Amino acid sequence: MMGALLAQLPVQTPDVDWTGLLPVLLPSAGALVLLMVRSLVPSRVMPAVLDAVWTFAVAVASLVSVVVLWQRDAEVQAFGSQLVMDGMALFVTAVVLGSVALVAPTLPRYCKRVGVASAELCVLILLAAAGAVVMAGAADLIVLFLGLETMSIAAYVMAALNLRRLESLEAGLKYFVLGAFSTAFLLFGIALVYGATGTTSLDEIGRHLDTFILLRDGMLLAGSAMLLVGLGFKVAAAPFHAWAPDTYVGAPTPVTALMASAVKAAGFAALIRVFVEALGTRADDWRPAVFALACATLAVGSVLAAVQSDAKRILAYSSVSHAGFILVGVQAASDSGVAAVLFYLAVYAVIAVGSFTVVAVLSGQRDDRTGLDTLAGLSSRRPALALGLTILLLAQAGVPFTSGFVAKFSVIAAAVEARSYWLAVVAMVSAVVAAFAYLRVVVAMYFRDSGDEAETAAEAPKPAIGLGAGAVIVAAVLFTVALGVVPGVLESLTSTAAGL
Amino acid sequence: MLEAAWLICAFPLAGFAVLLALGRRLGEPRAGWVATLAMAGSFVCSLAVFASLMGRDPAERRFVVTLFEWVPAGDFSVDAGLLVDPLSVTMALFVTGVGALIHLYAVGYMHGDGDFSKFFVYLNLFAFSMLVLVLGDSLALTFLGWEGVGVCSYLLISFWFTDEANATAGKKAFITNRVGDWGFMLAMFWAFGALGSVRYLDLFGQADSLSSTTATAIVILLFLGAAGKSAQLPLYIWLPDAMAGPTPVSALIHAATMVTAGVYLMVRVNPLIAVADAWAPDVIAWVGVATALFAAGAAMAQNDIKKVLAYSTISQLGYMMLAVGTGAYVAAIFHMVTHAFFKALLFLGSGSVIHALDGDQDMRRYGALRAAMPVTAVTFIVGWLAIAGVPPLAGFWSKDEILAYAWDASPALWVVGIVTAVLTAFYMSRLVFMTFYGEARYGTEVHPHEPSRLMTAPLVALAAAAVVAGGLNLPFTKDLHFLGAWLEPSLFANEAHLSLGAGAQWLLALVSMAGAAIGIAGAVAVYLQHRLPASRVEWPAAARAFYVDETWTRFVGGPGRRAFEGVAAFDANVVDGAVDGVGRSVRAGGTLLRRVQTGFVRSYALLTAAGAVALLVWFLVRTSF
Amino acid sequence: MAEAVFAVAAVLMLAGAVGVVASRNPVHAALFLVQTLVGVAVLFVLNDAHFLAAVQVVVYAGAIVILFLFVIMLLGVDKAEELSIEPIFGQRPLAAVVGAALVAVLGTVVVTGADVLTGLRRAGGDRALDGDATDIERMGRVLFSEFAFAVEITAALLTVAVVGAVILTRRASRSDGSATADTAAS
Amino acid sequence: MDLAGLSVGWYLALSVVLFAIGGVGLLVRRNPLVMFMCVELMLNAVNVAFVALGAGLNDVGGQVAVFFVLVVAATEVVIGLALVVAINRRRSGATADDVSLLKG
Repeated sequence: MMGALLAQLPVQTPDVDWTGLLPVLLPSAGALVLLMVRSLVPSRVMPAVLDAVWTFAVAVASLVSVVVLWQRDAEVQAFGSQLVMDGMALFVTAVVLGSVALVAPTLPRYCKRVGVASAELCVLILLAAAGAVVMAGAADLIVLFLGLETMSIAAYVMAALNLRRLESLEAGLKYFVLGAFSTAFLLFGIALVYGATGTTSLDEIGRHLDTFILLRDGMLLAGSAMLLVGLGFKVAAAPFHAWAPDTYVGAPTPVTALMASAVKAAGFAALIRVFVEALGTRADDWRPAVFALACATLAVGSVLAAVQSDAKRILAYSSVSHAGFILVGVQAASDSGVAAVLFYLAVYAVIAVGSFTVVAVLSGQRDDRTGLDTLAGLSSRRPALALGLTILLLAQAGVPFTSGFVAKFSVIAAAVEARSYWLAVVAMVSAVVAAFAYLRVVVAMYFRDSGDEAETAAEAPKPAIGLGAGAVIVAAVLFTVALGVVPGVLESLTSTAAGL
Repeated sequence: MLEAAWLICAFPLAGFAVLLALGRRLGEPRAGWVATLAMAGSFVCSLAVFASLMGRDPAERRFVVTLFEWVPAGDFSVDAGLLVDPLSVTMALFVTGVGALIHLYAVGYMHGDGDFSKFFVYLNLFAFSMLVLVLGDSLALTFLGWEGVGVCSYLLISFWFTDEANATAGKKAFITNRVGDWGFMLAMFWAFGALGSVRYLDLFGQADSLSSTTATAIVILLFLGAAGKSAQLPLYIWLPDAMAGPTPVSALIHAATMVTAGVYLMVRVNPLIAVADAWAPDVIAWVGVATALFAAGAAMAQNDIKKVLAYSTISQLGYMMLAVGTGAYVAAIFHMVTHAFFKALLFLGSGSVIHALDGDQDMRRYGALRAAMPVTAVTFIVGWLAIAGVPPLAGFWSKDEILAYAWDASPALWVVGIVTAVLTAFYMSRLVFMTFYGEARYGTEVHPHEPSRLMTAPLVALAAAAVVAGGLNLPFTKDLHFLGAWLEPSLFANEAHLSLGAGAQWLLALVSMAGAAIGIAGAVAVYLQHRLPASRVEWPAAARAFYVDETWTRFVGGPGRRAFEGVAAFDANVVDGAVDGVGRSVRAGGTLLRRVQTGFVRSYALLTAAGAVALLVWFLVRTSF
Repeated sequence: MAEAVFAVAAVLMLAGAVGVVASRNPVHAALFLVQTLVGVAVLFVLNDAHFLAAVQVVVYAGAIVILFLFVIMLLGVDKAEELSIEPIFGQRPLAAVVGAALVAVLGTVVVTGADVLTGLRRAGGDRALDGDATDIERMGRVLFSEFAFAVEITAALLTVAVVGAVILTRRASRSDGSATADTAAS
Repeated sequence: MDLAGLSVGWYLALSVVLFAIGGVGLLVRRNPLVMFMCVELMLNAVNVAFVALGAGLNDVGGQVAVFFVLVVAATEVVIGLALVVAINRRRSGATADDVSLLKG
């Protein structure tokens, strides 16, 4: 009946694989349902906890759909040729949804304490996740752009969501202004690439460049440069990183966790889609540019992390330096590079959510107590929490027996395989410098006695962790350590996803 | 039995796991016993593996036990496997043997400490990591153990972390080692890039196909890593500070085992050194001998008993590197083994002394402890004579062998080596005289006493080893070269051959004996006689005859002391300063970069736009018009 | 004829753009923006994009600029901005350099690369501009076939915008006690 | 499809100039509302480029892209203005330079 109706239409609508669409459909539908229920049901009937429970449930359900799709073992044309859920898309989708599932349990207590509207936050998180998934699966520059905007606009709002804190509004504004600015660059890039190849479909761009040798490739290359600006901004690659530390510090901490995990993962997925896959034949042109970005990012991230005195800001800059490491994998422009990038993304997403959750637990009533002095003597007040954060930080430093080591190892191995020895050197030197930053946090927790000022804090009740946040931290630490010992489980997944 | 070589690593790991789970419940002293038993079990396994390796034909004494696939990163797949060969088994034997004794000692030493069980958790984890380092069949696995021992060292140095200095020392060790580590990692990746594998046997099999430049680069980078771990110039600075940790840790990690890892690594990769340009081993030899001399000089000016031993360790490690650089791999391992015995002995002895004097480490407040602690004194004196190079104790034989090879390579190396030997004898004698002889300078409220049997038993065992270990590798005839013959399969015929005749060797040995004698005599003159002004008054002629004495006194009190203090000051200011300088320049760079992060959104936009222009310009360069 | 229209539209557009950047009063800037938008619409017409030209005028010049003016009035920020001072050192010269460099680099590439396009496009289909279908029909067909998914995503995008705007403009007054403490602090 | 005698290059050059003016405007203006207008200028430059390139390629794709850019521009304006309203609640008349608590 429906089919007959459709056949009469003058337009041929594309084929839709509804199962393949589930990873996008579930989060967006979940968001809409939550929005509707929240606006109809009075809040005294429906406790705020349910928002987070619902978000968690939706994320898990979407993850299940990802697993089902993964079993299919073939590329899924989810919506015509516009959304393709291949191995990489599914893996990044899993990272995005996994980050959402990890952040959700920490929300109820946080929102209550800080006074952030939890329903709207959850709606935005789910919609941002949907956007991120679209980015990961996009097979067309227009779709990629729309997914990116859905995710980014939700992220701008979420960054500013702690309306009572001026820093949060500032974070939102900075992120927004610079985001809009870089979006203009990205769009100009899309226009130029479209002009040079006659299409916005990534597949066709790739095919076009494979079959034709452009006599004049200026437009294509200028377009790639602009695309690199726009996507480099999203992943916070220097010199397009300047928003990241300020926004990370100002935004509500769970949102920061999502920005470091899901948003970053989606950004890198787009970077791989556009550069490694569509523009793969022009790798010789863009690799040196990514090389320079990676070097700058590593240097800026690690050096600036080492001189901060605020735990959240240290983590923010370290996130920049991690972006540098992941760029090292992108720069390799090979399947093993992609596999390494995916591995790093998954590992870092978990570490980031874990570390920022610890910060969120300690951040106090206004979500602004994040200086190193608040961590002073944490080892005696909350030994388990201190140990957890220490492990996560060691993982960020790339100490063996943690997942961070294997992640760094594999991106650097990919770089060496691609003969980028100097990049490997820079990466390792920056890892040494960044170790300073992580050590400062550890030293603050273990070796610094809480001074007179913090004495009152010690007398005050210990920071309440809460069941949700506690479970998330434990899960993150376990994941980090387990992968450090037996990374093979995840490595085989990333290799499959990267088509190795 | 060879297939069960994994048991060597499994025992300390099991000990670690048990203590981690139940340590607090087991409490003191049971937690210590569990840890010690784990080490003893590991030692027994090592012995069994050793025996079954002995039972094989020398050419077949190389065996890889594959455990599981560790990092399957594309082509970069790394299996976790154990390489059982004479070299690794030798290392495993003395790591587990000396380790077990030190564990035993620590049961007594850590008595009453609030974190008794935690200490043994770390100690067993350290032993496990060290054994992974030694037995790993690839650079990657060795690196894993390498990092593991680094972390444990860090944890143990700052074990009593309530003390700010300890925390700083731990940090220093961590950072300095990271510097060396990236050398190691780069070497590893380079090797992989060149040969497609990081497994030792693959590397060695294809070493000949390497270009000499690549081999040189790999060797130098590995040496950078080794210099960090084995405390060579200029990366040694963490080791003296590391003495902040409990004394058994100093004995186990910072004297006997971990710090020798760098030497082990260099010996392990001898086929690569053989392919490298000739200047690479020369660099190793000269860095080694310079470290040896420098640290010996610094040791002369120390008053902290553990600092003297720390510098002495650095100095001895320098000898080992000298041996590596001159191709005397057997001598390097030989000295490593003998050094493990006598230095562990000296550290444990100093621990007993510190224990007896309620934690005081300043030798100026020691003296005349011989009577109060006879066992410690006797064993300590054995250790002293061994390190000073007095025949027939172990140190004499191993040091002599190194010096012979040094002479063979370049007499200049030998001269520096022998000067170091004189200084070594001098400062060690000074240590012994100030501690066990002279008059008591400690307060009346202190009552030094012999520690418990638990602590003296390991001392006696180590002293016995320090006496007889020279027998492992006697120079007289080829048949007595036990260690050399045993290690041969691991050295791939890369061992240098001495061109010296027997007579020349005897002569060199005599010179070094004379050196030891001069050193000890000097110390006697300075630190024993001049403490007895009465006797001087009685023998004015003798005092005149002791012109040497006055010279020494004046030299040591005047220019000599200034020189040594200069060395110490150089250490404190320039070298520490260089490390701090790296930190400072990072800080300065950070401060500069922070200025870019103005907080103004428009500045950030400008940065973004400038970046965009830069990228566009780059792509424009690549454009074909 | 077309050249003349192009020239007029271009001048209109660029003058408007300069006006946006240079006018001290935000209300004037918004009006200059309308001028630019209309200029762009004329360029669309020149390229036979009649539908887009209409949308440009209705949505952009109509709705969006009105929204701008609305907020300017709502916040009472229609005061003139002091443009002679630049608090950030070096911002203006650097901005000028970057802007000039952008024009130079992009201009070179774009102008020399423009004739790459000739003959690049595959013939026919719904997408060709020279078919018999009208401008609106052509676009409708492509939007609802090839780009159907993109259209669907805009739904999510607009939802985000609505939810975001509602949250952000709502007064932060969930718990009165903390809200007063907050105002006191600021 | 004839281009009315004008090559695509002219449109593109115009678009580049408009883009640069918008970009420079964002860098030099302090009023956040004017900064958003400058972003609109940049987006319009992109639109001009898309339409011109589409015409040059004889392809409707450029116009379709413009359609989506319009949607995105509208949402961005909505969110941007909402942010400005929220900030003005806390600090009325705040310029972009005033909002610089976070730095370093």
